[in-house]
Amino acid sequence: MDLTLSPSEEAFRDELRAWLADNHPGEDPPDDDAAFEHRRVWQKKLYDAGYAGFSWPKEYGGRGATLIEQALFGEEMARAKAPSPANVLGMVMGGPVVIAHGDDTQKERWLKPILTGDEIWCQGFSEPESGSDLASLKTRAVKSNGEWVVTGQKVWTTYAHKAKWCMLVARTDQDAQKHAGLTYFIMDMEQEEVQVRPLRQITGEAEFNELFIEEARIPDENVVGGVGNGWTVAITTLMHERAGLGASAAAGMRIALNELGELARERGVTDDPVIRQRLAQLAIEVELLRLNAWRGLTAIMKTGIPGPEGSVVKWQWGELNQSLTELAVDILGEDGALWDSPWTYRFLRSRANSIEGGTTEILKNIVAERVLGLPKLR
Amino acid sequence: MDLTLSPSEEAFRDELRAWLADNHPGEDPPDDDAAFEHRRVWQKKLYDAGYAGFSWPKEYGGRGATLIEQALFGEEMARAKAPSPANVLGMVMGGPVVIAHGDDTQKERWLKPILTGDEIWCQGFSEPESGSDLASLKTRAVKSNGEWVVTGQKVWTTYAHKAKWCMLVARTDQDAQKHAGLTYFIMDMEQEEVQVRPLRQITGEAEFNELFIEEARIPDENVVGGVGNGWTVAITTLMHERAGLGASAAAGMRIALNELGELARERGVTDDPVIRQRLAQLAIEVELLRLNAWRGLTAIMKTGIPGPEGSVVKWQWGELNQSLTELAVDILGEDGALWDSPWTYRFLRSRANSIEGGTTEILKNIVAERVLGLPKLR
Amino acid sequence: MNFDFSDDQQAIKRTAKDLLAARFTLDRVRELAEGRRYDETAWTELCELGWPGIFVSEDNGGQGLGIVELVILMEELGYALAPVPFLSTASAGLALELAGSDEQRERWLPGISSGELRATAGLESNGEARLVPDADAAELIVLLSRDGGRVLERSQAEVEPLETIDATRHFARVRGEGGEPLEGDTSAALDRIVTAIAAELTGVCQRTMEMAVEYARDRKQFGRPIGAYQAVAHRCAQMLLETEGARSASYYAGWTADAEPESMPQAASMAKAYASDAGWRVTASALQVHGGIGFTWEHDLHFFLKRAKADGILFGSAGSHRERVAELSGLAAEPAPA
Amino acid sequence: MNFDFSDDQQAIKRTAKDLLAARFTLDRVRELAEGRRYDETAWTELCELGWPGIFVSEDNGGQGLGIVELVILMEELGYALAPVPFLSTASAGLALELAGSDEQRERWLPGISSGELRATAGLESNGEARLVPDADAAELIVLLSRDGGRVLERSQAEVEPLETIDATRHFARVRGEGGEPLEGDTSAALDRIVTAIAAELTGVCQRTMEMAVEYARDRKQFGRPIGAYQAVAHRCAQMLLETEGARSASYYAGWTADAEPESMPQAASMAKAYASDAGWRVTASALQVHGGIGFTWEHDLHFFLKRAKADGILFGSAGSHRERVAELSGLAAEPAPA
Repeated sequence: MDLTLSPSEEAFRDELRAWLADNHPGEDPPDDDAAFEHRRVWQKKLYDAGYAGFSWPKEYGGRGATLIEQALFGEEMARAKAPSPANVLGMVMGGPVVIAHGDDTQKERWLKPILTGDEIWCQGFSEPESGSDLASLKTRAVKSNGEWVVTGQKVWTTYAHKAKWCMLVARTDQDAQKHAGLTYFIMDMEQEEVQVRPLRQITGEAEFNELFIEEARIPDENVVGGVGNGWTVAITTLMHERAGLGASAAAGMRIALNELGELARERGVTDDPVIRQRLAQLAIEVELLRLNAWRGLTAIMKTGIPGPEGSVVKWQWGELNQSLTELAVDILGEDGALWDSPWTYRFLRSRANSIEGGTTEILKNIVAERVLGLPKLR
Repeated sequence: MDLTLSPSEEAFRDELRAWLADNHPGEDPPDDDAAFEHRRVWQKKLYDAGYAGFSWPKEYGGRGATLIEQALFGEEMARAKAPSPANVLGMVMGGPVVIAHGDDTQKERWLKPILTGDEIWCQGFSEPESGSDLASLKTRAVKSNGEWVVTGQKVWTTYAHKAKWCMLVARTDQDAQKHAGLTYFIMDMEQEEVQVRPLRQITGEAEFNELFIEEARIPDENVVGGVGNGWTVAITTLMHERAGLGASAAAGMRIALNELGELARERGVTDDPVIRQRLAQLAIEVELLRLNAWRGLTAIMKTGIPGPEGSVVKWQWGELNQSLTELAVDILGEDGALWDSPWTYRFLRSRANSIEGGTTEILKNIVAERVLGLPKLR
Repeated sequence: MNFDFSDDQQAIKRTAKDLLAARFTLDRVRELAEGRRYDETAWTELCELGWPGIFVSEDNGGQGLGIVELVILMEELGYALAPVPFLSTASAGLALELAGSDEQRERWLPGISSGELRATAGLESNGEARLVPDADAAELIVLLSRDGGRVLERSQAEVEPLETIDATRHFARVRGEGGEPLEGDTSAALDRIVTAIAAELTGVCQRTMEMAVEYARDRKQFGRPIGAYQAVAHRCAQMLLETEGARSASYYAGWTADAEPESMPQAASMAKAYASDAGWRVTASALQVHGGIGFTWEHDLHFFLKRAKADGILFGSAGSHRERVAELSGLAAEPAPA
Repeated sequence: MNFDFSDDQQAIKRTAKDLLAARFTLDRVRELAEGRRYDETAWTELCELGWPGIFVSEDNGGQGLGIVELVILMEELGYALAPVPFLSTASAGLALELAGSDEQRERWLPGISSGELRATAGLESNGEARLVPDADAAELIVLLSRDGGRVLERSQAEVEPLETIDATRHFARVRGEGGEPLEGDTSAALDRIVTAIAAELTGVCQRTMEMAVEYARDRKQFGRPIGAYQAVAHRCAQMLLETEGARSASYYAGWTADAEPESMPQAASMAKAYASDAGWRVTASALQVHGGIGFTWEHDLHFFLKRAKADGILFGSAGSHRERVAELSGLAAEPAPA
């Protein structure tokens, strides 16, 4: 057991930290379009410095970083409060899927513009009728004259209005068993048959979109992983998403905790024993999130496979962020009701943490079945 | 809405309170057998004063009390910390079942000795393999020469070693659907074919017993409610058990809360804000238990039927008693680990509150299905 | 001993429910909330029915009914999430009715009861009231604390309108010197105000529980209604437990106000503490049951969730009312001197 | 960066697990607990293996290993619920190792490391230590507080044996004047002791979680294993979360003791606070999963449940360690002067 960084890891972290100090783009501007441009510029800057697609193999333009380096990268980005780069979904999900399941032509076509940010990617998995139940997707793709004609509706799609490509899972075989009839496509968003409607949240923002797809066209060469294998390909995507979460989520929570401590001092409640107990409990849980994430990483390094541990970290993080923002709003007293307060925003936003990226109920199912080996739930 | 007592209700309560002040038998002696005799004497005293079988119709030797009077009776008994009379199961479950489902001969034979305490009753529902799942009972009764021959095992039987009669549910039809093949018997405990083994609990006591039944005999006239109707008869018993719980459980919790306040004062922790918040929360929940119980009673008076509300009160009481005794043990600090402390006993004993008389999981199922109308759980 | 409403009270409840359902469909509530407006027409109608003065004596233009009747109206207003200035008006009325002199009551209560005088009340602490409903539109602002109160004309008050999370109600921050003192029992007034808020929270809980249960019956995942999964079903059962708890607590507090005032201070703080927690937990649970759709602006749930949070904060948090319960109950009192 | 044990540490863990499983079947644990006895033969064997001195320097008869190795042993001792006087002996050893003078270490540590000297340590407050493991059988009793400590011979101490809920461990209350002062860092010793207890709680959590999961797989109700119901399955998932949390916290605290002592005070209190809560919640949850059978004396679960509760109390409750985290973390510190 050695929880210190090796000299080379430390050198990497210091280099990155210094680079971030010099190159941090500042906060997003308030306007949505401007914010997006800001993040696109940031993406390009990361690319130019060799930090985009950090975990990708070198042959595909990445840096072939170790898991530790990836975790450090996530931590440092969170620590510096760097904005998320415009093409985060392309880098975290799209690229890895193409690398794992795509053919050479696909890799040649898609990978580089993901890293440069020239082509933004979005994700089209969820549908209104199938939230947690991915296998019940209804969006249909029918082959006609060598191309696929797609009709359906998708939801919770980030940056859909900015995206060139959409990772789309659609049903290509109506008769097959639920999982079996799905196929993974890369759909061109630049066609009129795909309409994007922003989806406003309870916070007032529209982070997400709905997609209305009416006979959109996808050429056959945009199928990834073969027709009928969409389920397997999609699961790979989601596993990558959850496994990478830990260290940077923990670093983000550490920052939030410090901000909360600052708030408690400002409001003069630091000698209230009830507040102290709650703050300390949060401090403990933030630390445990970090330690659990690193323990998970050690396990992955040993086995080579991201396991179900990512589900525990995601679940833990969601509950923790909800408790933390609840305490902030409690400390604010009557000001906790103010709409324009950053803490109130975070408090409301946190209600999605137990839903997005796998509901807590589904994550507990996964832990029960796959970690503990309990019988499949009925 | 009138939450005061009517003059006649108040008179009844005052009379009972005065009687209890004069006749309270004192605490149970420590020895188990002596404690039982103490409770048997107490039963007789209640009978002589006309308080035994208080809710039973007058024609069967009861007092035909209103629901309000029954609730007041429970409150006053709890308030006075009166011991539970020796034949409580006979009075709360056995008698009402015989009155509701028995024939005249059965009523003639069994009811009076229940009230006097001359014949103690126990309950044989649960089995090791069927805790919450009553319909899966395995104890078998086979008819042979006009009598029933019973073989099986029962568990969680209070006072089995003192009882003359056992309310026994056994399977009389192996081929019928689970619920359908059950029959409700009154079994004579005074036969060698029934062996009683005390079941020690984590508190060190043996409140309960196991019954080992090896070809015990039950005459046909001891079937209650008809062969094959055991399920319905048993459910009546359980509904009566839960409906009656509210007011006296709330009164008991009120006393426990006061004792907890006393403990907090003794230990000098009443100015600790964390303790104050926990005490206040308990005070609120104790009050709500009382109010919910009375609201439930109002509903029963209106509809005439004990509804599923009893499940809410039972669930609420179990959680509340667990929280209350946990706070007591926390206040005790290092003395909370002492085996001979009454609070430690109550703390350990409270772990059964979410299991006995319907597990919290089952009670929540009942609330979800029967109160909220959610689909049957699978 | 009877926990049921009288026939008259039941009639009030039924009428209120039906009327509010007709005037405040969820589409209408949304329209008003998004415009940050009240429904003045409906408000006039409620005033004509005598709602603002329901607990005010007939001599002063009220209906001469009790706090139980106020509790009934508040529960239904919460259930409907009606954007009308009822709470502010009733709070001012309670302050004057309980803590005002005869002269003050005669001067102001008739206007408040008829709805002609716009008035409100807020909890003052350290020289300001940080969250006062409808203060910007009020002609009369009552600032209350447990120790006393005073009545300010609008012109005497510095009023800063606030945009809060609860778009179905308007708020402002109020400062101001002077005003006319209220020399009666302001604590009694505050107890009634928080009881009213607890009742409103009960209605909010009831409504969002119904929404969650309905959704859990309809929404299918993995081939069956999500309400058939214990994780969802038990969550709904917990919502019922807390909703019924808030209801018992606010009904009881209302009853003590009318029939057993010596029990009211504790009953009121118990109701506000419990209902504040329940309000947040039940509405947040309803959101979780709904999943993603519950997090969207286009679903109506969030208006209730935000009302619940704001109500929980208003006139004292759960924690502050628990502290008051600890005091009043004598549970955490110092040991008596030996 | 590597959270895994070294090969040597893994060997220690494996050996400990196998040995304890062989010596302490649950039947054997029950027999000892019901007789309120320790297994002296097995204890001699553990002493011969050098367990009591695992962290003691070789010069003083120990193995010269670290706190991580102690954590490994404690976790396995908790998992096995082995009734042996290990915690008391190790606590005394830690107190002397960390807070003793060279002379004191040389005088006592060799005997403690070999098991020849029976010793213990307790947390003193207001002139007494209310819960000291194995004090009655100890020749040497160390009383510790955050400010200092002292070593008493058995004859100097007033020892009152206690019967506690934890039948697998013996306790006594200790008072006594005088003794030989410990002038070193008693706080560092206490940090290591509570880390050891957190590790033991991790083992207790792990074992009872395994028991619950196994039961949930086997036990059928309504025609299927109870582990197929979400209420049970999600409860088990929660047990995993808390067990892994206790493990991360105690491993980390152990590592800081050896490699980053400046982080140890906070890490130790975090571990004790979290593991104390987790210990109780996980074991109580395991009981609930078992239903009635889990409440019987004849089932082994309650021995673990009671150990968890006693461990949670020993050397400071969760609440008191959280308060220490609040202090040490600087989170709840007063604002720096402007």
